Formats: sequence, structure tokens, C-alpha cells
Amino acid sequence: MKFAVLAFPGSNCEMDLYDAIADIMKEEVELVSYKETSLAGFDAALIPGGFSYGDYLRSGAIARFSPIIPALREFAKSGKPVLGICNGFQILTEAGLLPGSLQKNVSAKFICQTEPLVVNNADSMFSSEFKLAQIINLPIAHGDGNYYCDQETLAQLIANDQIIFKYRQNPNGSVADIAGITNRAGNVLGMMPHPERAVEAILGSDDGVGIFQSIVNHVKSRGVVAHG
Amino acid sequence: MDKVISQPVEATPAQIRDQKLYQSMGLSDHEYHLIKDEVLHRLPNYTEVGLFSGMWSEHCSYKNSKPVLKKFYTKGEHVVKGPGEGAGIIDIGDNQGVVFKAESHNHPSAVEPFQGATTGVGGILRDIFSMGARPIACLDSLRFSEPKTNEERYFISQIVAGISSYGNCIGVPTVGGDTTFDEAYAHNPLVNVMCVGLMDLDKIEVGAAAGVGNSIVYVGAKTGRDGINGASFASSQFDSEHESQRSAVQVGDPFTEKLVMEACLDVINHHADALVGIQDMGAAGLVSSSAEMGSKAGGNGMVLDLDLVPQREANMTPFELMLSESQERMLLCVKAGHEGEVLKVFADHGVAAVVIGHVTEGDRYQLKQHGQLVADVPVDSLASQAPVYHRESAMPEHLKTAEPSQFQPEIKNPTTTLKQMLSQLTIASKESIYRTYDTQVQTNTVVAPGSDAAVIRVRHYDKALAITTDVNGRYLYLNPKIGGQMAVAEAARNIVASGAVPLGITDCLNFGNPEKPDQFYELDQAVMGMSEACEKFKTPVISGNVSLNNEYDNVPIYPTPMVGMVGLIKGLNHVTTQDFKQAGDLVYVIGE
Amino acid sequence: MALVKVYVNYKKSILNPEAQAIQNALGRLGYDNINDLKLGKYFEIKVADGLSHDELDKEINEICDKLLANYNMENYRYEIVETEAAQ
Amino acid sequence: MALVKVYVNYKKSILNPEAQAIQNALGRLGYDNINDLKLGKYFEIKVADGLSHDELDKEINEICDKLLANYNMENYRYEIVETEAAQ
Ligand SMILES: Nc1ncnc2c1ncn2[C@@H]1O[C@H](COP(=O)(O)OP(=O)(O)O)[C@@H](O)[C@H]1O
Repeated sequence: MKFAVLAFPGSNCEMDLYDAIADIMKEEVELVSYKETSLAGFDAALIPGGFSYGDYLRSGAIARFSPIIPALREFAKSGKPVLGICNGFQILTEAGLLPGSLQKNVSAKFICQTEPLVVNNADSMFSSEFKLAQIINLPIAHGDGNYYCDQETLAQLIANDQIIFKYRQNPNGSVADIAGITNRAGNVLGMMPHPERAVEAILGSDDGVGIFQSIVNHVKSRGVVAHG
Repeated sequence: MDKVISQPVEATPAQIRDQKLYQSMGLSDHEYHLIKDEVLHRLPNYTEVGLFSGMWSEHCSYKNSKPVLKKFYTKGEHVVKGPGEGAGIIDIGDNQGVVFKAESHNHPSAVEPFQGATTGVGGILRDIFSMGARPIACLDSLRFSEPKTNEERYFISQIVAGISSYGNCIGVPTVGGDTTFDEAYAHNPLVNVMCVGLMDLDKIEVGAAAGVGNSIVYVGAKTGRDGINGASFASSQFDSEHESQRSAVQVGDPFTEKLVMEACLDVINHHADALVGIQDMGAAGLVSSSAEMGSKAGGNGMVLDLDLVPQREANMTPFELMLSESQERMLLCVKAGHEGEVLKVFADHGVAAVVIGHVTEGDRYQLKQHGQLVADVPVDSLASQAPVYHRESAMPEHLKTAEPSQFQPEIKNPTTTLKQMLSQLTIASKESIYRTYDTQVQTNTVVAPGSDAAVIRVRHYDKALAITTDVNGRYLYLNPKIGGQMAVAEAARNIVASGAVPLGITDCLNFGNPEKPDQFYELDQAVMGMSEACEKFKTPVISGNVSLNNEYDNVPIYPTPMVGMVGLIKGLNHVTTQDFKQAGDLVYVIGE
Repeated sequence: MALVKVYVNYKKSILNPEAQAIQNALGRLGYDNINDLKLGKYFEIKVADGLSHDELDKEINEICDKLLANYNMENYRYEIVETEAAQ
Repeated sequence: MALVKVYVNYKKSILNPEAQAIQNALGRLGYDNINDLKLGKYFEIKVADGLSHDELDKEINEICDKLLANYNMENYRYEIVETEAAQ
């Protein structure tokens, strides 16, 4: 199968994702510039962390006007997996592909550390490799990771089982300890923790592999589109 | 030849001479006369005095420290490039070089902690990627007094926030550093930043502008009136309204730097044939980068058309344009005929780039504005012919009168003493600082802050780099020479304890006023001590930075030569961390 | 030239950590009579001549909705201060 | 209760990367009639009763100098909007 890794001006984790897919998952992967207008030929799209456009107005606010975004919307609509990590999550909420928004951490500081997460839904296309309530360790590295949504939205997230990962010890003030959510259809996941930083034991954890493996399993079980 | 004109708003050459206006720009009488009588053989105009004041400052010319720096041990079989203006390079095999350098941003950080720290990080990153290397790690070495008030705590938090905001945004992990608290730094905090890069050795770039007709290309942010040396004098005298809007503070823009970095690496890696040289615009901005590039090439001159320099503000004078320290700017020399190719790369990355001049026949460094010649000086006079001072050295009083019998602590209750020690800020965990740094971006960080040296693996190879910064200024205060040796030794211990073989060091020499014999003594002795230790450990000095005049009310800081050391781990299974691994393991003490 | 002043503020129900941090800092500095502190963004936008008042209104609303404010968390208001000739 | 509105802006000669990024984004979105965009901070501070006008003035200036604005790079101005009873 073939992954697309989107890259915006100011993205800085695109190579980390690329390397995780190519070196560890041994799957096909290509960087796709924000200037492109098509995602044809890809089975899954990954939106990396970083500081798109410096995150100068609000995180992700400017990137969502990039030429690639309409193609990403189409891609998401077609049901293919889209995973936004950190700044990728912020871009997805700003683009309206996921509900809610990400605010400054309650401490008003950037936090970089490894967090235990609770798998809150092990049936999604991003988490099928895990067991419900399993604890996995993934690094976080963000200043604006404090997930906010209103009560009504939260009720829907819970009712539809859209909360995939929760923090065990909420580091940033997120509503309901949310670390990662999907859209209603379940094919767009946004998460603040970085699975691509946890794919090798030598770097501290390889729990992130489960997320990419879940995507691979999902795509392969459906029959892959791309080739080439 | 065209006549060199003066700006109507500025002091005339005669006024500069008669009122000794050059003094407020930092030039001595002796230096002014040298320029007038031996270099130009005429009165320099305001712009020209500005050029010399920038280029002959300690920061650009090392006029006070050169004789001392010569004493450093700099050779080694793996050294590809030793001390020069850019960063040094050491061969680590497989056609790879590790590039590193450190920089101080003490003064700017004291004035404006957040921005002073951000621009310090920005500057050292440019030093690394202008060599053709991709920055893979930053470290920060900080010295404060123990904070007692909320203001002091706020100050420290702003420095840390500045470092984290820039490094995190640009995507270079900040993987280590050291933080010490001592009264000696109460009015003169130290903010030193080190950056390490990795490059292919066949892609080395030099900061030279050679080849008559080749183009000088300006890249990056527009030039504004920020950080202009001595400019407060210029403006207050002639335009006081302006003054309230003017500021010596520069604001860091890591987003722009990220774009500039990617674009420059793209040009270096994929358009090497078009590129003659590249250099960052650091201290003394456009004049220093261009004059250094011109001088290094040797045997050519340069003409720049200032109307072409991208400007953020209206009506900037040549003085302001040349001395502005606006951030996120680079200067390139591009082969004639290849300009379009290079400008397109920058355009694709969303980075502004324009041709602002070219390399000329002869040795003149000429500036034009509105069609007129506004400065005309020999290029070497700026960059390589600054005066060099051999300062007087005398042992400080406190060393002569020192009580040689050591202070022997009396420990009644070891537990209490241990607890007291652990609660000292200098010894306590620095996690509250490094937790705000992205330590893992680029996914190569094998050992993050919290152990001895940081360890960054070299992807696709079975090897890694260990990196540390160390120095204990109090030791140097008590004995500059031995203290200097100890700084290198401490760094080497941290490197070895991480499983690495030490390769080399960079340094930041933070000292007092070199014109005072006792402070010069400290600098001189410290360097000799460091050099001896470097020779013993076979860790040549490959780059560094000097920050003098760190004093307040005539009291200098402790002599604080920060040592940044890099080591090579030949096999990832050699990586070792500090913590005890399991109960029952034996504990050894090695050494005396 | 029209000068438009746009104020973007967090909605009432939203806790703004930055404002909170500043208010706490003021408390620590001894200003204990600060009952509340809100922090928002303030834009000054100069728009070229050529739009009618209604068109300008529409453009500013669009810009705010699309970019300057996030409707999940923020409110905005604006004033058109001056519709004089270009300076 | 006094409501104090404080506006903090960058000094003219200081680079404001945020404002620049936003203005560029608006240009890309096709709003090419935006000649200039400045971004500042906007505070609304509620101060408890008990200070004379002069004392309040002094306190607000102090707070701005110490914390809200950075005199190296920023200017501030403020308005005391209402000195009515507490709401
Ligand atoms: N300012 C800083 N930035 C990043 N890391 C730091 C900083 N200060 C200390 N550290 C990290 O904290 C750990 C302990 O540092 P230090 O107290 O200097 O230890 P030691 O004395 O054992 O060398 C090291 O990993 C070091 O890199």
C-alpha cells in the first residue's frame, strides 16, 4: 500500500513520518507538497507535526487554505484513512474535518515528554492492533494540545465512540482527557501524541507501530488502490 | 573615480573628526586615525565610519582575543575544517562530517530575554546550515543568579521560552545543555547556544565571493532598523521623533528561518555548480557577511546597489542598511548566468532572494545608493586588517591573596547534607527547563536530557554522536588555568560515560573586559589550560565564539569558557546511560 | 483608505490559559485588586479604497470567519474607523 | 468596578512575523486590497473599586510596564471605560 505524507511550509515531522513508514513499516510512502491538488493513487494520508506557517495566528489556521486541502477533503470523504498528528490534528480541526479545537496547554508552556495513553476504542481502523483499555506509551511535544469542544460535541464523541486515545494523566487540560479523536465516519483520526516517534525501542518505545499497522491491516483487508 | 557622497541627515566627515563622533560608535582615536591616514587617506564619511565600527568590533574582528585564540590546540587527523569564521567540521567516516559551533547571546538576552534567546538560536543555526550541514541538535548553556524575586524567575522563564520557541518551531531538537546559578551572574546572565549539524563531506560550502562578474544574492527577511550598532546616537542627534519607534531588539522569526534553511540546503545539495559561496548575516549584518565573503575570496572587489536590498522600512540610510542586524538573512555568491536557476529555488520555497551586486575587478568594496557612491574602501581593510591588540596581563588580586589551605567541609549528618545539596538549584534536576524543549523531533534522539551527554544516532549507520556542554566558572575564578582544564575534562567525562570517543570541542569564551590586565590574565590562562587539556584528550578546538566585557559596575562575571564537546559512538550497543539499571549491580568508584 | 479595527476574543465559556497565567502573575506581583483579565487579539487592517460600505462589511466578515477568528472558541467584532482618502 | 481596556502593539520598526504571515495568507486567499495588517494584544481588565482615578492610572501603567507590554519592542495605550459599580 502507499502512504502520502503531506508537507506544509513549516511542517517539521514529515521526514520522521516518512522514515517510520519506509524504514520500519516497509511500506511505500511519498511526500506530497501542500501545493499539489490531488491525492490520487494513495491509500492513506498522513499529516505531520510541526509549525505550519509558524502557527502564528492559531495552530493550523493558515495551512488549511493550502491547495492540497480540497483533495484531502475528497480523500476523507471517500472513506480512506487520514491521520493528523500534532500540528496535523490542529490543521484537521481548523479545516473542519474534525470537531473542536486545540488551545494552549493549561500550563501555557510547551511540553515534551512520554505519556501513557489509554486505548479507549480498539475497533477503529487506527487502533485495531491494540486491546481496549491497553496502556501505550507515546511522546507528546506541543504547546497547543489542550483539546476543547462544547458539551454537545463531547456527548456525540462519546456516543459514537470517536474518542480513540485518552491520557492517563492529563498533561495539557484537554476536555475528557482526550488525546485523539476520529470523525463520525471513523476514518479521520487526529491525535496530539506522536506515534512516529515511537517506532523503535532504541528511541524509547515502539508502541506507535500499532497505529500504523492498524492502518496497513485495514487498507490491505479492503484491497489496495494504488500501484506504482 | 566617482566621489563618495555623504548623507544629508548625517554628520559630515569633518564633524565626525572634530567632535570625535566615531568614539560613540566604538572606534578609538587610534583606530579612527588608522582609517583616515593609512587606509583611506581621506576623511571617512558617516557610512564608512559605521562599516569600520562594525567590522573592527571585537565581535567581528576578534581584535583583543586573536593572540589568545592562536594558543588553542586545533589540529587533529580528523579535522576537516578548524576555526575560521564559520563552524568547524570533523570527519566521522562514511563521507560524513559533523559540524558544530557555539554562540553567546548574553547582551541581547539581558536586554530582552525572550527575543535575545530566540535570535541566539537562530544565529547559530544559520552558522551550521550555511556550511551545507543539516542541524541535528541544539544545546543551551545558561548562567543566572539564584532567582529570589518573581521578576527574576520571569526573566529565566523567558530565556527558556525563547530557546524552546525557536528550536521547537524550526524542528531541531534541543537535547542538552547545562544550567548553573551563582551570584556572579546576577547582572550579567549568560546565554550560550551550541548547534551540531551533519553533512556529506563532498558538499562543503565556503563563505567566499570570488570570480569577477559573479552575483551577490540577498536571501531571506527584509532589512529593518533593528539591532543597529551605535545607531541610537545617529538618530537621537538628527531625528528625535524617530527614536521612540526605534529599538535595538531583534525579533526572531523561526518560520522564515525554516524556509530559508530548507531553501539554502536545497541550493547547496542540488545546485552546487551555480553556487560560489554562502554566508549568514550575523553581527554587523550585511557589511560583515559581504566584506568577509569578498575578503576570503582574495584579489577581488565588490559593488552593492543598496536600492536593491529588500527593506522593511522607508528611507533607510546606507549606514542603517549595512549595519542592521535583522534576522533570518543570508548572502550568496552565485555564478554569473546561473542567477535565474538559484532564484527559482528560493521562489519555490517561498523565500525572497534578489541580486544586489556583483564581484568586481580590483580590491574596492563599494556601495551605491540612488546612483551615487556612498562608500568606497579596500575590502581587506574591513575584514582582515583590523588592528590586533596584545593586552597586558596581570594576576588578579584575589589570586595573589588566596588562602591556599582548602576549605574543608564538616559533615555532621550525611543525609542532611545530601538533601541540602540536592535542593541547590545548580544541582537539582533541570527537567522543568528541558521538558519545554522538543528533544525528539527528527527521531534520532537515543539519550535525551537527564543523563550525561545527549546521544543522537546517525540514521542508517551503526553509529551515534554524544554531545555535551560544560564549565564551572567558580573553578576558573579560583584558578583560571586549572579551571579551564577541568572544563574540558568534565566534558570529556560526560562524553566517555555515554559510550563515545571524544572528537573535538567548540567553546564560548565568556569573560570580562580584556583591557583590564587581571581580566585578560583570566582569559589567557583559561585558554592555555583548555588547550593543554584538549591536547591530552586529542580533542582539537574546531570553532568557537568570544564574549568579552561581561561585567557590571566594574565587577566581572566568573571567567566562564563554555566547552561544547562532541564524541563518536562506534556502534549503537555502546550507548550508556547514567542511571542504575537493577538492584544487585556493583557500584565502583574510579579515580582518586 | 479604510482602517478596520478587529477585536477577537475568547468566548465567555472558554478558559484562556494565557490570560489565566497573566492574571496569576499579577496576583503574585501583589496586584490583588484585579478581578478579571481577558486577553484577545487586536488587528488593525488597512483596506484600499474601492469598496462600498456594504462590500467592505462583507469582506471583513469573511476574513474574520475564515481566518482571523475560530468560531469554536472565539468571537469577533470590528469597527470601521475612517474611510478617508489614502494617507 | 473599573473596566480597563489595554491595547499593546509592536513598535513601528519591530518585525512582527505573525502579522506578516497573516497578511500573506490573506493575499493568497485573494484579498489583494489589504494594504497593511497589524496584530496586537487586547486586554480587558476588571479592577476592584477602591482606587482614585490617579491611583488606578498609576497601577495600570505599572502593570503594563512590568508585564503586559515589553517596552523594548511594544507600545501600549489604555482606556478606562467605566467606573461604575460592580456588575
Ligand atoms: N539548559 C538546559 N537545556 C537542556 N538540557 C539541560 C539544561 N541544563 C541541564 N540540562 C540537562 O540536564 C542534565 C543534567 O545536567 P547537569 O545538571 O549539567 O548535569 P551534570 O552536572 O551531571 O553534567 C543533562 O542531561 C543536561 O543536558
